[in-house]
Amino acid sequence: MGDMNTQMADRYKNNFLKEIEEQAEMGEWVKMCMQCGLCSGSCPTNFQAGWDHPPQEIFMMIRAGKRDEVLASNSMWMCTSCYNCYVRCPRKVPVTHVMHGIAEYAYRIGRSPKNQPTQHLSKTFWDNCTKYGRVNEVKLTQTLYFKDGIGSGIKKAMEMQSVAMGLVKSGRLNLMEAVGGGHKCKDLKGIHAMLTKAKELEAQRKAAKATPAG
Amino acid sequence: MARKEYAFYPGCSSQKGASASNYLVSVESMCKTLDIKMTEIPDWNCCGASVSYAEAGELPRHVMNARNFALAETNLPGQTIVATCAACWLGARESKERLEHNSGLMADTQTALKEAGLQIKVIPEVRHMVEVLIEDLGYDELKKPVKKPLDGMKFAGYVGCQTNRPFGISGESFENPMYLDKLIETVGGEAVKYDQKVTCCGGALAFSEPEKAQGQIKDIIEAAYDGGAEMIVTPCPLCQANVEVYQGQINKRYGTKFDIPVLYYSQLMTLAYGGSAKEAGINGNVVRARKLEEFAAK
Amino acid sequence: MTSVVATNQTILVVGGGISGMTAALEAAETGKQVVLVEKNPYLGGRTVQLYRYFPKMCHPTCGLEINLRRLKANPRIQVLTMAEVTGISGDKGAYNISVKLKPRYVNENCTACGECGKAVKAEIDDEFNYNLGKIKAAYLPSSMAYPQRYVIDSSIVGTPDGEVAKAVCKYNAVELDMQEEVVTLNAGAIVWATGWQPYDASKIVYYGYGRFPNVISNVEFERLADPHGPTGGKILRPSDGKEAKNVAFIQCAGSRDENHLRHCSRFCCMASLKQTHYVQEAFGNAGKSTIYYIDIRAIDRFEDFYQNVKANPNVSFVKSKVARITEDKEGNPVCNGVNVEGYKRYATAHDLVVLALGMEPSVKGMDIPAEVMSDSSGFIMADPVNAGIFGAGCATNALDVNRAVQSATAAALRAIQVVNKVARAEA
Amino acid sequence: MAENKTAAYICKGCEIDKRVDVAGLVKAATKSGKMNLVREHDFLCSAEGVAMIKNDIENEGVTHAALCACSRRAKTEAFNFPTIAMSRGNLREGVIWIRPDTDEARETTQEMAEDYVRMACAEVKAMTVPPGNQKTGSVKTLLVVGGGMSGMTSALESSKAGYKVVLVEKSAALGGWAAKLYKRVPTREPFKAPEDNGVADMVARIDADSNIKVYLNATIAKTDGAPGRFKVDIAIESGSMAQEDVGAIIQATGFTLYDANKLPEFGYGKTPNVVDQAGLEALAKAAAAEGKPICRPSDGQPVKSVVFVQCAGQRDPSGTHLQYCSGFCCNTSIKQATYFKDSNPDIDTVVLFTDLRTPGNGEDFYRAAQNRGVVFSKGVVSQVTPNGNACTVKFKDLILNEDTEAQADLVVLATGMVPVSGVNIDAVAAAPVEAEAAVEGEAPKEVVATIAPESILNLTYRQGPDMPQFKHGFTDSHFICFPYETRRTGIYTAGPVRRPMDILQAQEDATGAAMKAIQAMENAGLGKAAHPRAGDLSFPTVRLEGCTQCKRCTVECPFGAIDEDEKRFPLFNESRCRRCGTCMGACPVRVISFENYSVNTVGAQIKAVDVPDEFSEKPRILILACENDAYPALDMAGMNRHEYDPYVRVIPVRCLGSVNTIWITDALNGGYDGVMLMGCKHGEDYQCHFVKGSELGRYRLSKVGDTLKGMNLETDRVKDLEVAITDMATLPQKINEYAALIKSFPPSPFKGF
Repeated sequence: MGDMNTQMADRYKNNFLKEIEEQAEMGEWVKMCMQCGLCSGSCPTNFQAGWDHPPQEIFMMIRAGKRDEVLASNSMWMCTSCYNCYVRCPRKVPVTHVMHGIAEYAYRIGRSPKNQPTQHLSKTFWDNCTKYGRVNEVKLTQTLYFKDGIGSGIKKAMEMQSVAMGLVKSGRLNLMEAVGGGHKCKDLKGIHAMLTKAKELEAQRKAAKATPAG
Repeated sequence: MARKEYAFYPGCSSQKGASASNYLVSVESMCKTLDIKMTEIPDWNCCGASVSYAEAGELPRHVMNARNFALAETNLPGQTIVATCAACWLGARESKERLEHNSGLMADTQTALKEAGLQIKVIPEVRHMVEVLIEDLGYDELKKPVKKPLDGMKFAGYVGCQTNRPFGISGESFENPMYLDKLIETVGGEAVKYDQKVTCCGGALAFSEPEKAQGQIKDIIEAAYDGGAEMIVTPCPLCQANVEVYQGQINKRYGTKFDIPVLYYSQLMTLAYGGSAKEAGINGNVVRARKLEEFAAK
Repeated sequence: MTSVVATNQTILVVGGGISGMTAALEAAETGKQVVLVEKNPYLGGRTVQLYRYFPKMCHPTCGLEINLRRLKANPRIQVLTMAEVTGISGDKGAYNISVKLKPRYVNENCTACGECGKAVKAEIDDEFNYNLGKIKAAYLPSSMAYPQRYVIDSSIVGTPDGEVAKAVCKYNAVELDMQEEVVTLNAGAIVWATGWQPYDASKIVYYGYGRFPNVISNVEFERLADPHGPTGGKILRPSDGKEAKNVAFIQCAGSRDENHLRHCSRFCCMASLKQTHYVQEAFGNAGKSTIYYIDIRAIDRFEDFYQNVKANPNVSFVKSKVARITEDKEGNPVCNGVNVEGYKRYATAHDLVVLALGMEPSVKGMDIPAEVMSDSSGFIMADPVNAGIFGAGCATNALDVNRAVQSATAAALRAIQVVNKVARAEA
Repeated sequence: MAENKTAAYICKGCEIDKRVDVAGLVKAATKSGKMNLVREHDFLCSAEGVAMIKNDIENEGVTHAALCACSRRAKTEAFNFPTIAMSRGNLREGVIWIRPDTDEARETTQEMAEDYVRMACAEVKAMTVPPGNQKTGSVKTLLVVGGGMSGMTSALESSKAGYKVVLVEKSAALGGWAAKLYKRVPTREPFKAPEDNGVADMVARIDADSNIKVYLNATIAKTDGAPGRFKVDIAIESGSMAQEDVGAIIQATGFTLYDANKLPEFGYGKTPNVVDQAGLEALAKAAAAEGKPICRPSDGQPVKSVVFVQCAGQRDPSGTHLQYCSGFCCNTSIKQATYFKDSNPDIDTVVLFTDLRTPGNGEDFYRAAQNRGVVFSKGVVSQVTPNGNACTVKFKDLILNEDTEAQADLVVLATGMVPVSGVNIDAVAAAPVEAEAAVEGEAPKEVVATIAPESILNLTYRQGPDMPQFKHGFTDSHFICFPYETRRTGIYTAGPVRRPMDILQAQEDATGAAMKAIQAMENAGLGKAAHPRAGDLSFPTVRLEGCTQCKRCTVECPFGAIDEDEKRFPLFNESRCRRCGTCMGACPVRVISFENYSVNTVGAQIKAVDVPDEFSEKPRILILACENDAYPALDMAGMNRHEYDPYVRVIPVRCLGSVNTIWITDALNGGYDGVMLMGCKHGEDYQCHFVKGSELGRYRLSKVGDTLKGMNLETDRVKDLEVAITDMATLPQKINEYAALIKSFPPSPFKGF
């Protein structure tokens, strides 16, 4: 059977739903959606371009077994973590967390869209904050703006110059952080060891849950 | 009234020289007046914030918060953790809730904490500064030290998301929380009515996809102006920064003429309690709150 | 003092809406003694505040007229209005009940001539019309009110207005010194038929009920369409009195929502479909209705009714739970959300938005002074614990009128089973 | 019998005395009304006024009283004198409240008031107090036809109230559809898991109940009689025949599933792996009995995937299949999906629906199924094709907006219910209006009825052997406020034969039906009418010597109360009668009347009106108003002071169906200038509480045109107006418009004759 046929055969089967339930944080809630669309309508990004699929449609796609489309979707990455959908959902689906969970899973298995800016921010932020235990705002900004190379970085930095200057003038952006003057935790060694262990345990847990292929 | 003591979790943005450093300044002034003792959790670390979800995964994120719990519990036994930052508070509360309801996750967390020589016995309570103010002191108590009421000043109380959802300040509705308006009124200001009180400022999207977030910020500021506000007040550092610092860019993008100061509730309280501009950290505002500067000087 | 004749073979019916009236009448027409207790000054309950019934589009007051005639003709029913049950003791077959009667300040001499209403100046909220208008503080709640007797609102007792009412009454019907009283009575069985209330719309904050004048509830819309209502049957929106020709109906406002009501309220889809007829009736092809829904629950032969509405080109259906209502510069409510059939975003302005509020049992939060089992929504469950107390109508479930009447008829038999047993024992 | 003594009481309260000259009213009652006693009172409904009347009854021997005060709908508690004949002259709502208080209006208002006094006097003199018939049957045993959940519930609940029951079931065991279920949908919180079907328990309770006599393998061969005295022949499969006397009947004959063979596009019949809901229950029961998972019929392999197709052959606006929604099937599919998920969570279960309908607490069951992993999708299925041992279900996913398909080992079609309601008598009988259409004196044509073989009740009624059906074959009552009101007094239907419903609703329905049946038996024994004129002791009597055997009354009676005797005369069955008067209205020779409502009581009122001569420019318009809707609407017009024309005279009638055309012709012959009839809506959404009354009345009215032409009168002089009870504001306008039209005609040429 060809790939297309396999996919068709998997339509409306539990396979992908199960995969999401096992692998994505809060994925077990996907099945509870009743397609009212309140989440989609409540999303602050609803009226801006950029969604492939609204949350409730993502849930339906999961139930319909549309694995490739869901994992590659841009939609989960639009979340601003405002929790509007979460508090309103008539079925009490924690939509925010489910969207994060699906995004994380797609990213983890390398199926998420490439060059997704929020995804990049997520990585940058985490790397930044775990390196010294606390966020280094200047470095975070630098890394963000230069992610696409020097040229666009300068352009963005120029665009953001007024913003940055405002913060510097008001004493809220300490350029010294860029040269190592930032805040740090003392027990960096402990933090790093702790996180390494956590990553390891998490990987074990997810692997144990995964249904054997076939 | 007995002195109240809390384990303070200031968060990354409130540190000296960071984007919400003026928030910290004003909180310290405010607490001094209200006789609240905030002891910083020794060697606290970042909460991870919501946006790290993709890279961090589940356990590492909770472990980061768990480390703070363990440190608080060990060094400041019996004290409630109080966060001033909405994201820190949310991250910590979420981790607390998950760990308490998921024994597997908790066990793994303990294993990881062990690597840093820590462990958790009981996760301390985690509260937002605002909860301390309105629940442990109450509006009447907060009103007592007011020396200079902010008479005639109109503020848009901008609650935003993360102090409001998914947990929220207890007793408040998600859709129309009133505590911020009440705080404004407590210090003599007028809380204007406008319909973007709990609209999202764009959160982390303001960094990653500024054009999307700025549309939302524009709506918020516009509504505040339409409601007759002279200034915006917020309990959240990210809301503060997003709504304040992009006004220039928004003006450029949309042809607006925004120039509205965005303050923290703690700044208003400090000023009303008779504090100086410096003590209130209003020198740290990018959009200058001239009216308040003059008020403080009087 | 009000006197009530009742024995252990008497059936007490609590609630004088359509369910309570039905239970009372069915039992009385089977030869049983009945005491009917109603908290309003009139019988008929919520149904008489409806303009029309689905699916026949007939008028609830028509059925009320028949029921009132049955009642007037039946000496076995004693009606207590402005009355509430405050105590129940004893057990199945032998209950002792206390009923608190609020003063009406008008006695049975009243001829409903209306002179007091003309003379009194003070106005109060018109509860019968969901406070959409004002009425005089001496009033007949509606033209169909039974007992056909005026009420003096307690707010004018002790005021010059109260004295005016008393002075103009030629029949000594106004009694300003009437006091609250408690009567006690016996009954063998109790039918609890206290009905329902619309879910508190202001709790669904994102719909702006209470903030936006042009967002109203389904029960209020009934009053707007009713010739007996505050607008004389014209569908005018509250903000500016403009004809509301473009009306949105938002389904599941409260229902099927774990943040509000767990259950599906069953009647609201049909009520909105019915209300599209009001719009069509008032404005012809200029009247447009939009129904925002999750699932249209037009069960059994109601499906015919749905199909007819669906075939009307002036009615559109959008599968979506509206996420937020805003208001535009002209004061039009704007529905914002996503049509989930194929993902279409919308931000549509309407003249008026009607929230299809769900049904909450009135017993929820009410203190029934006896042990009665209810489910987590507050509906009375059938349970042996309830002994001789039987729920009826919307006190037991979210029901439409037809099913409520069925339920009440069944409850009447359950009560009769108890009193027949008492009768056999006493014989 | 004691001498009749008549009295008129004229109330002066509520400003009647300010608006009219009471002396004139007294004079009208005395001179024209010829009342033996006439009294006026300042406040007739007061305790003192009532005591005065009571005293007259007790000490003066008053037997007939005309109370001229407010509307007959007002002050009913005060004016309650059950031992005498009483009429009401409506001086308040009907006169002073609908007329302006001006000098110009004074004269016409006075005339109006005097006429109403005369009419009240005339009416009461034509009335007698109904004695009530004690000869009606008094059997208190209930017959329940059908031994399913509904029938068993009716039987048990009636027994619990102390009544004997005969329960007839055509199959060999009680339980019906429910017995075929592996489990039923939950009935109690938390509404999460299917429950035991409950049949065994109920059967045991029936077996143990000495009040309930059960006939199995039995059908009703013949039902004769009336409430309180039915005689029922029960045919038993063995060939024997039993007879039972019963007082009332509950028909709880249930339903069958819509035939899935009519759905070849969904693969039914093409592969055993497509089943209907009953088929799935059978598979589940068999599997449970063997302790095995549910298996695929084609090869006996455990089912790994199943698709439920909702609304299969239902909600079809094209009319090919069922048009309605059966209401229960969404919950049933949810329950059946739960069978699979509870045995093995890995079984793929997909429910395809267009609107998921789980009202009330069904929402919890829906959620519980989702929680088990049942996938619900809004989609329209176009085709199911067998595919080896599997099936391919083609459908449009309405959320994802695409044509797609799913593979399934088993497909379950939710085909819905078809009532087992017996013979459709309306389809086989002559429509009553056809009888009306028959030329006077000529017998209406007999319609050769091709009666379907499977009658359930085999009633010996003139109008057919079974219950009239409403829509789609169900025997629903059509009344929202009065769901049990069938058109056959003392016979009630319950459960899915009445309306599509689930078990829980059917049990509630069966309990309610038992209530009504018990009530019918009790009242039949007392000679009292059933709803809507509950308690009415009057009864139509017929002067057979005048009867022409035209059969109109037998054909038109909406309730099948009138049969024919051996001599082909109408045979009235009192306890079947609902006292609407349709027979009276139908009778061309006017030999049918009630004690308190007759051709005479109305005719006398018509004659009592003072018709001014043609030079006075004061027309007279008769309004015959249905007392259920039009008369209350007129009252409310008065209460709200909506004025209308002073030349109308209103007489309430029980129903338009009771209007005999003689009243119209008498009025016109008497010099009235117009006649307006006010009745409720007829047609599909009829509101007539006597079902056919307003329709029949209108039909008769449509024939009056010829009479008018014969009298050389404008046909528009007789007007039929449809009135709803809410028309209090528009009704006066319509009266005024009509009055203006009448005034545009020359005065009636019949004045003064």
